[in-house]
Amino acid sequence: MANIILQIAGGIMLLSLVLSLYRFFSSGTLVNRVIAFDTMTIISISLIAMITHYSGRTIYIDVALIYGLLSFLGVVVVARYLEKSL
Amino acid sequence: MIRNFFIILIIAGLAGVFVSLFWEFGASDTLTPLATHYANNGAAEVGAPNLVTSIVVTYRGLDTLGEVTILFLVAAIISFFLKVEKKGQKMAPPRVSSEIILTASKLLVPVVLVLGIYVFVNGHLTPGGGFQGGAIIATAFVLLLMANPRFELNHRIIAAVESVSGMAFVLVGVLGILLAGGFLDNKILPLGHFGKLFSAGAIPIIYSLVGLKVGSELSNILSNFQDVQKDEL
Amino acid sequence: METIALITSFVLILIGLYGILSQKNILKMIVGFSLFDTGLHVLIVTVGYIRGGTAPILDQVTGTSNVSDKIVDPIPQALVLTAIVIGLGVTALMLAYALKMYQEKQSLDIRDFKELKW
Amino acid sequence: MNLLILITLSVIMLVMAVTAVVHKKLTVAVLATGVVSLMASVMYLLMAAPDVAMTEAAIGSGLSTIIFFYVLNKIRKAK
Amino acid sequence: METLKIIGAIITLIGSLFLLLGSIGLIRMPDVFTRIQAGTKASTLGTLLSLLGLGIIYFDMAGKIFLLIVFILITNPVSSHMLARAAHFIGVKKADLTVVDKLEEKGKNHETKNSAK
Amino acid sequence: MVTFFVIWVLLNSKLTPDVLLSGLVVAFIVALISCSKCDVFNDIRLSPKAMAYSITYIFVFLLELVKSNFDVALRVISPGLPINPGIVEVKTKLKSKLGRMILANSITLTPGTLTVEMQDERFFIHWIDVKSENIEEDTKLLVSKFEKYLEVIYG
Repeated sequence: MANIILQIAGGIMLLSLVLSLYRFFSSGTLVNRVIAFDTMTIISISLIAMITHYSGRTIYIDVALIYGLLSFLGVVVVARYLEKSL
Repeated sequence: MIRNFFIILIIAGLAGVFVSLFWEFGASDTLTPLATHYANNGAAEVGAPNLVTSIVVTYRGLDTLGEVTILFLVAAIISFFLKVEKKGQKMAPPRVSSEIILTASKLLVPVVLVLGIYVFVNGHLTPGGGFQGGAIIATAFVLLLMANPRFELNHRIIAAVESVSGMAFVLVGVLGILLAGGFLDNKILPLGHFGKLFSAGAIPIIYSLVGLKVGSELSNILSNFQDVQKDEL
Repeated sequence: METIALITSFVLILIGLYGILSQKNILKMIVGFSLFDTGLHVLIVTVGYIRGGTAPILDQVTGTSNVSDKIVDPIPQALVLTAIVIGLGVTALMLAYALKMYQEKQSLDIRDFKELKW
Repeated sequence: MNLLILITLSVIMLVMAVTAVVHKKLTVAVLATGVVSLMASVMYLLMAAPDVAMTEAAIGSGLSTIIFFYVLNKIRKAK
Repeated sequence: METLKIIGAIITLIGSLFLLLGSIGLIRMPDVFTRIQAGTKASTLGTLLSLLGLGIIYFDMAGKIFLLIVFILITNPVSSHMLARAAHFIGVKKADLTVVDKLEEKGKNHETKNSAK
Repeated sequence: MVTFFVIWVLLNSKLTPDVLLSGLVVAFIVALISCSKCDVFNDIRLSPKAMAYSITYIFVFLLELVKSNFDVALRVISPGLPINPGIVEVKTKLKSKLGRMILANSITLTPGTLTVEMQDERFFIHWIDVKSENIEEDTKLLVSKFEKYLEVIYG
């Protein structure tokens, strides 16, 4: 029961990943693309947590920790680049 | 036109080679003999649950030494290239960053440092190790840079940390020759209880040294790409 | 499963190679090189994959004895670990060269650098 | 389920790679490379390689993008 | 035990629905600021909920998940704030619906004050 | 330093003597390296009243988060897209930097509002559904529900 619900949740996550990919391509400016990038990284953190569940190894969650940190920094660097004050 | 034709020809040829090489490929169900040996005896010989770590640090320790040397060379060449800045260019002062990122960086830098130290000290138990931990420590430096674009790293401290950890790395390796089986052998310290933090001989020490060295080298590379103008400060 | 990863890595390598060969901009060539690198890493990890295997980290899930039929091959992973870090070093070095070349000639086009052409 | 995730990741990776090579703007190309690294790192987790996934997330997706943007910034300033 | 697992799974499902809503908002919203609002905020709550659900299921990684949640709660608003600030600074076009922009009105003299600091 | 120690133990998620020992060493080293950066932690008051208020604050914040999330979600999926965006200005009474950052983060995290710019005690907030353009009224609507707790905790 719990497993089936979690599988559906994983499927919805994949769908939202693809939907945010659409924003990356439509509408031109860099800021829009960065927002799409940000959303994709946030979804990927959830996806990593789901993979942790599927594979049954709890140690994989370490990767999600590092992921959260690095994605945050990437977005901040692009924001500073846009402000011309890197 | 003829150039494009050649490019497509080369790529098609390479694709053909790939297809013919891996047409029959399927993931095997058994390990290769060497990997089987590592898997079955690695835990007893090295005492580290993470087999990747035991391969990187102990079985293939010399490769890691070479890799750290390559990183050092890269940092040296980049600083050699980019050090000669043109003077007299007037830059507009960068936009002052907002208070949120200032406070957040003050809050986050120690946390990031703790996270990096956790990653490389626990390299033999959980995924992670010196290289990842070093990258995270360099990230803390990037965070400081985000808060204050004119922040400058103290190059003397960085150089000191780098050389001391490099020397200690080689020293641990030589101690391995003297006291145990060979270069970078981890049995100079007792193997300890399997799965505990203080176990697996010298692996936590070696990985911490690698982490410090990689972290300082990556920070060095990053600070070379940052443009600080000396006369402005 | 491994077939899909294998095809992905091949196509990534080919796209990266196409980028390196066809682009005129030096930075775009470096981007192509970066893609090539990623594809190569995926390929090596895929070769070490064992069906139904789990990560080569021993804990309560795998046990400590006779693990060789439960885990995937750890050697390619160790090699890729090294290769990624070296890849960053090489990328940084190439970027430094590109920056220096730009400061010399105010151009990023590869066709403007004719000194070493023969 | 794993197969579905893998297929989606592969498609996103390939689309992003084509974008990175074809697109004219450098910033977009660098961001697309970052996304390729990101997806590759999730893929490594599926291939049971958490160490490699961690390294790719930290170095391929994080530091390499940061260095690229630093260089782009310097080139923009030198213009 | 089983009921606990089902509760965790349902929380995760709600989280993934919020992720989907965030993506839909990302597509439907007309300008950059509203996109940041819909996209990143809803996704943040979605990630929090799905992590919470998994933390309920696997109790032995609850510590790390708690840390991850705190981490996301600190870093995510900072990154969206930075993006919005940069977008406003470079003068991204706002939607026609926008009724008021106090920052634009006061912008000029604040900027000069800031750079003089 | 206590914070770092707690973080270390949470990361390891087990309580054995070696973890505690190494945690002490690591927390000490990190506190030594970044001692000049630690001043943000000093603003926290450790009286029982502040503790109680911070726990209440967490619950209020979570409630607000979920409520406004549903609000924005309804806006997103309704076909007419009923939004009315604009940037308004509010003022805060908080003095401490950490308190101000947490206030700004709370405002950003509740969907519908987004801190765009922050100049000393004036916040410029992008609001998805502008109800008024008056500073006092906006302050009452947006800030004060968080502020009255944070004022006790951080001063």
